[in-house]
Amino acid sequence: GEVTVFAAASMKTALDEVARGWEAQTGNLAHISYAGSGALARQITAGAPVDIFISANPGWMESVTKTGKVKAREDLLANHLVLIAHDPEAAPVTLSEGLDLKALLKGGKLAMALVDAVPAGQYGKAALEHFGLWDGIKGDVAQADNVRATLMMVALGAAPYGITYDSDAVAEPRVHVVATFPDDSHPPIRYPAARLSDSDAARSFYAALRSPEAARVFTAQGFQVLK
Amino acid sequence: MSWLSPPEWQAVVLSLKVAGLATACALPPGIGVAYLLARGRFVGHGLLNGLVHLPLILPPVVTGYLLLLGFAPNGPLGAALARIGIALAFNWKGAALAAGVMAFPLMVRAIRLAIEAVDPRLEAAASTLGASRVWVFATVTLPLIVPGIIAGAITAFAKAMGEFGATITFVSNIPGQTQTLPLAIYSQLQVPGGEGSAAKLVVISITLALGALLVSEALAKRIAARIAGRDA
Amino acid sequence: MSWLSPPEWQAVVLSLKVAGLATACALPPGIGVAYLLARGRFVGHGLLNGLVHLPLILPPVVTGYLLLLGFAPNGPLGAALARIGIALAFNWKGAALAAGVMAFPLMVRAIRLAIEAVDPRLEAAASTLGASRVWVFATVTLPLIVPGIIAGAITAFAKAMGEFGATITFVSNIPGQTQTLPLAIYSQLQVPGGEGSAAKLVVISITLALGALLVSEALAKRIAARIAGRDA
Amino acid sequence: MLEIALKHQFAGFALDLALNAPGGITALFGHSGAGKSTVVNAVSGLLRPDHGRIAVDGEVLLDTQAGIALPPHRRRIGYVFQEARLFPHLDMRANLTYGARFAPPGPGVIGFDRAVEMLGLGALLDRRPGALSGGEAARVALGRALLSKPRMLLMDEPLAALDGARKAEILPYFETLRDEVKLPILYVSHAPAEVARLASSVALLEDGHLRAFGPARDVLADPGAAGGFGGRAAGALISGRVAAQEHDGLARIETAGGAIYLEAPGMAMGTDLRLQIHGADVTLALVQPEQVSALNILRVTVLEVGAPDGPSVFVKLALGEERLLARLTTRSVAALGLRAGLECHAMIKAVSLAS
Amino acid sequence: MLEIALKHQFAGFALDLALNAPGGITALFGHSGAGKSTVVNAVSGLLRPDHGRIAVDGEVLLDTQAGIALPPHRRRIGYVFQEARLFPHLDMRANLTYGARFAPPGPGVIGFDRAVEMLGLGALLDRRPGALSGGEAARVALGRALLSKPRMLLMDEPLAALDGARKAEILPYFETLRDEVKLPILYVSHAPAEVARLASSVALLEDGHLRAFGPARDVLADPGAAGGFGGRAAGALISGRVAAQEHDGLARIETAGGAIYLEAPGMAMGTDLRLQIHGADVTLALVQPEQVSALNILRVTVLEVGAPDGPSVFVKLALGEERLLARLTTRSVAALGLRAGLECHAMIKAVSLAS
Ligand SMILES: Nc1ncnc2c1ncn2[C@@H]1O[C@H](COP(=O)(O)OP(=O)(O)OP(=O)(O)O)[C@@H](O)[C@H]1O
Ligand SMILES: Nc1ncnc2c1ncn2[C@@H]1O[C@H](COP(=O)(O)OP(=O)(O)OP(=O)(O)O)[C@@H](O)[C@H]1O
Ligand code: MOO
Ligand SMILES: [Mg+2]
Ligand SMILES: [Mg+2]
Repeated sequence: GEVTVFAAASMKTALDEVARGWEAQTGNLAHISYAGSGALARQITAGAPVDIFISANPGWMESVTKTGKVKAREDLLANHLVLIAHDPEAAPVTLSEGLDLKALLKGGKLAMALVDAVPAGQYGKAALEHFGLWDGIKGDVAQADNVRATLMMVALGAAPYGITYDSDAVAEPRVHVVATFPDDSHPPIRYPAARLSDSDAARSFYAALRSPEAARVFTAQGFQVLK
Repeated sequence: MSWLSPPEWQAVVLSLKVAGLATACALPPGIGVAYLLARGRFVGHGLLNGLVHLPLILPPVVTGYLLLLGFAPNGPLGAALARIGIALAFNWKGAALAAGVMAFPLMVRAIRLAIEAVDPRLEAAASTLGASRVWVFATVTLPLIVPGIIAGAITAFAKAMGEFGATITFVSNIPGQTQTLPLAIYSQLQVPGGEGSAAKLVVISITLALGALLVSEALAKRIAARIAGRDA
Repeated sequence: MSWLSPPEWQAVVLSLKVAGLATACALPPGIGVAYLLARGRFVGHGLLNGLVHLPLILPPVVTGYLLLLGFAPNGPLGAALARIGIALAFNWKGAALAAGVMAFPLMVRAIRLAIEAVDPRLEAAASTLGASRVWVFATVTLPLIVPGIIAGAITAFAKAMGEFGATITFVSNIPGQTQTLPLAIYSQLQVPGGEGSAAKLVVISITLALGALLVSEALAKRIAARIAGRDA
Repeated sequence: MLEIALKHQFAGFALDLALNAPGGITALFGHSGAGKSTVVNAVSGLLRPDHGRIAVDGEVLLDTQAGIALPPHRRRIGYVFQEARLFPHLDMRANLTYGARFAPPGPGVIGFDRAVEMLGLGALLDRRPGALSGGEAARVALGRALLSKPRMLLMDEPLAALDGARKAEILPYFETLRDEVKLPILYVSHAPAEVARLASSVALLEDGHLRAFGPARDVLADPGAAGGFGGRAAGALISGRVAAQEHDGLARIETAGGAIYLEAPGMAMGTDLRLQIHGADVTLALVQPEQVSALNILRVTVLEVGAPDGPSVFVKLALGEERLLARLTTRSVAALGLRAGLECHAMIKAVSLAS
Repeated sequence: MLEIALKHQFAGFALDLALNAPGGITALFGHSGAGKSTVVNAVSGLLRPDHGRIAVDGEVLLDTQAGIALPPHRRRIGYVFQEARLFPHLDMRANLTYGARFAPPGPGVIGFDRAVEMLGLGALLDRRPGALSGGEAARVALGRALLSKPRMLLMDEPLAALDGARKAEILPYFETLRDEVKLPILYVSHAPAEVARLASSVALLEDGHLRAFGPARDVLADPGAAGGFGGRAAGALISGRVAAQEHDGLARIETAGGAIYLEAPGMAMGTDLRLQIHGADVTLALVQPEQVSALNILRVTVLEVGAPDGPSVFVKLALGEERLLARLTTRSVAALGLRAGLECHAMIKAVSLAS
């Protein structure tokens, strides 16, 4: 059998590996379309023939759920939000109300994902607000259209610091984590998964996402597997 | 080609198919619309002109979104087309539609400029020789604008090869079905450390489009020289 | 305008500024490159042609990425420009650069077609009247291609108004500095239920670009009629 | 039958004329800017005049009052433009045959091979317009119009770019079109000699208006209108028939006023022809001239001495039933005492009739 | 001094000629396709010939062997093209003054106002090329070249689109250019009358080669070359000087062979001029003609009877120091018994000299 999977772009590395394992084990085929969660959710709403949807954003999962096509759904993964730096010498940063982020940037920009639209940006903004740092820094935030672009800006040194998920930072050797935002500083970061068809392959893939093998892969990529 | 992984190879073939179909299908209406815009005097001229340019003006995502609204299986046009057995959403034909729509204004612009450059006195001469408007177009205007048509088609082809936003929004990014080269490049860029393989795809993309460009260029030059044959 | 929120209003003004600057700056090199491509016989002709078309062929994200590599504050060109006091990264001038680069091939195509349509016999006549190559260009070729230049400029302007991928990748999305209309629209579309406010921006975007289109169209037609003044 | 009534206004120029041409070749003659091309464009349908009516052989092509305006391609009117307007993307063969596909089946006014031969296009058939000389292009344009099987021809200075020899080759063919094919032709020309030779009717345009119109014989022999053609060109037309081709290459033409000798190579006995005798080529003598080289010495009677026009005048002569014009200086008129009713001798050189 | 040596090959056409023109107006005469425009293009610099050398007044414009090839805009050669080639984006005033800005300061061959007046362009100055008649466009093109202050002019059938009256108006100005401004002119024409009137030297081209070249007087009076011009056009050139403008509008011209009368309105006493006397306009008589309208009756001696060319021959006559050509039928030659050495009388009508 075959499955069509729509998944948030930031899951590509991990999910590709999980899917390869599943294909090897079952002899099935997985077609995975990676794009922004919003684009995928709209396509599903418009009738895309999809078996599995993994969103980086509970909000978009809600809009898909409203279509009534969702057969099963649960939160699959969680993630941490981290502050990353380009300069390998950059010292660890202690997040607190008194942090002078602006001085840290030395005139550069703080890279984030779109703070009103893309989940990573929304979480990041919430976290900075939590520490009362947002208002002081918002003019110096460069917002990219997704987390990967944020990561790239820091990796290239176009921005000295950036806020991404832990899973992104893990994979990019040109950046390193200088601080991890505490979980209570922002709404919980959740990757909900949904099954939209009842085919055997869809059931099988959906189950494989929760398998120990998958958990190993996700963990290795910096995600936290939710039990 | 051993240095291309099967999915990469798939993306290359798919891109050529998509851009080729998009260009081929856009050409006849492109010529027609260009002619209307260049020579037509009618109410709604400005409207048509605006409509044609829309995909240029709008962010590609919006165009893709509008296509999705219209042509998705449960969109109004999509449902109608489904009834006659044509499915566009989430397959390569849909990708071609997106690429074609995005490339259309470029094609029309080029052809229209070529038509406007045709000396109307030649068309007048043809009409006195008995050619009706349609014949004048087919036997005089059309041959004279072949270089413009080639230019328009190749610009459209290049654009179609590079189209990203509307495509991913409309037909998603399904390997082997809708994952064209730009989408594959995008996907690679989503993977930390994927720049290397993205770069490979970029090189392929450039090579293909430039190859097409140079071939068409040479062709157009040859035809133009044949047409002009003008002395100093 | 009370029905536009201040940030929306900002995005409108910024878009016009960005597209205007992009078009204005691209025009002189656009004319130059178009002339070289239309009339020049030199080695590297094909290369130049390919280079000009690159932004059309590549996914916009890649173009943005390459711009970022080159023009970021620590990129080679960015550093050089910074030394003479020009900063492009993360400000509206950078957005204009991105939009200009993306629109450049469209502009060059249009102008090149116009140049190729100029009757070389008129240029020859001018040269016998004492005009050097530069003067021939300035006094004969250039005036004759004004409609083509307008067409190229407006196509470029429209494209610049709609440019998204390269812009957000190169200068990111900073409200009031780099958040042009397409970026604002994209942001709205990423939020569940944001379609409504996106639609408003889409309408504004269309209105502005079509307005420019129609004005330029009328202008070009007028000039072309003055130039042609041809009888039947 | 060609009926033309036109009113049209350009900025700074107004055309207003009406004429009924009886068929044959109607010459439009007039200064640069007089409106000749404008008339021709209106007949072809390329120009929609403000007001007017145009009919060919009774078929109405245009009637602005009745709201009729046939499009150019339905008029079947061959048009040889002032500039060649060849199709640059077609070789000469394709240019020549362009109109044939739209024409009704059946033989046209001329076949392809004959046209190629007549216009000397054999070596050019595979060329493109860019590689032609000016005269070559003009000849192809002429052939293209003829091969579209028109029921009428418009020619806007078709021979202006041609050399004398080529003109001399083509002119007889126009006469064939006029006399045998009976193709009506509206012929714009600046060359009085062409007009004189070809035209059945002549319309003399001046600033958008008809200054004179009528049978060529009358208009050309009208001392009043003659000035419009330039002094040298005016002269009477007389009809004749080839009575003999003599051994030394001269033809004897019988006219109503007696025999006239001239060079007419290749003209068969019995052929009807028209001679224009330029006023400037006629010398008058009161006594029969002896031992002169002029072969044609005709007895004529002075009918009228025209009004002086500079130092010269036209003198109208009767040659039997025919009329002749002689252009003389006022000095000679006075010296010879020329006046109406006087009999005298007109000397005309055979070679001056040859061109 | 204009030196031209050219070799150039087109597919199916080879040009190969060399000539040294002494200044004045050099006419290029020849059939359509003979290579006239090709020569002119090479002189202008628009065509780079395969091999050749071109020099004007000693300045080398082209020398393919030495690797010299001045670009067209540095040659300062005014070019009146076979088609008008007006700039469509400029009105007529701007077209006319286009070349002035590139020209060296100082007065040119003609001033703006004078050119406008001469060419009758007053009413057209604010028009655009699309709104001109064919002849109007040709006149503007001529003015444009003159106003670029050229040191030499190339004219490719500049008068072909003009009517007789306009031609007659412009021709004297070319004579002024030739005689007073001493502007060298290379003049392509199909009209023998123009060539005869204007040319100092005549080059007769045939199929890319020179068939005849030399002073106009010699080439035009050469019965051998005359056929190249069409029979009617050939004729001798004789020089004279206006000796009197008489009361009845005729001018008396003193020539080496005696007085000749003709219409020469507006020519001042003492003006030198050149007359072409067409062979076809000369009638010979063995006895002094009496009571004839021909005003000019000159005593001549037969020098040579040419070879018959069809039914007619050229007869070369001595008129004092000057030479005349008469074109007669062989029949008349026989009837009059013309032979070298015979004295006779040449009758030439004043009006036939007028055009
Ligand atoms: N660019 C070209 N390529 C090939 N052949 C050419 C080209 N230009 C001219 N020819 C040929 O060269 C010959 C001479 O042409 P040219 O234009 O010099 O003739 P011309 O004497 O000016 O004739 P016309 O009086 O008809 O203008 C012609 O046979 C013409 O077909
Ligand atoms: N499209 C136009 N707009 C304005 N005026 C025009 C237009 N076409 C022609 N004219 C004017 O109308 C007049 C008649 O032009 P037309 O072309 O009929 O002259 P023509 O008799 O053919 O002259 P030629 O012998 O020089 O070709 C001219 O004064 C010309 O300037
Ligand atoms: O995976 Mo996202 O939607 O780019 O944060
Ligand atoms: Mg005309
Ligand atoms: Mg020529």
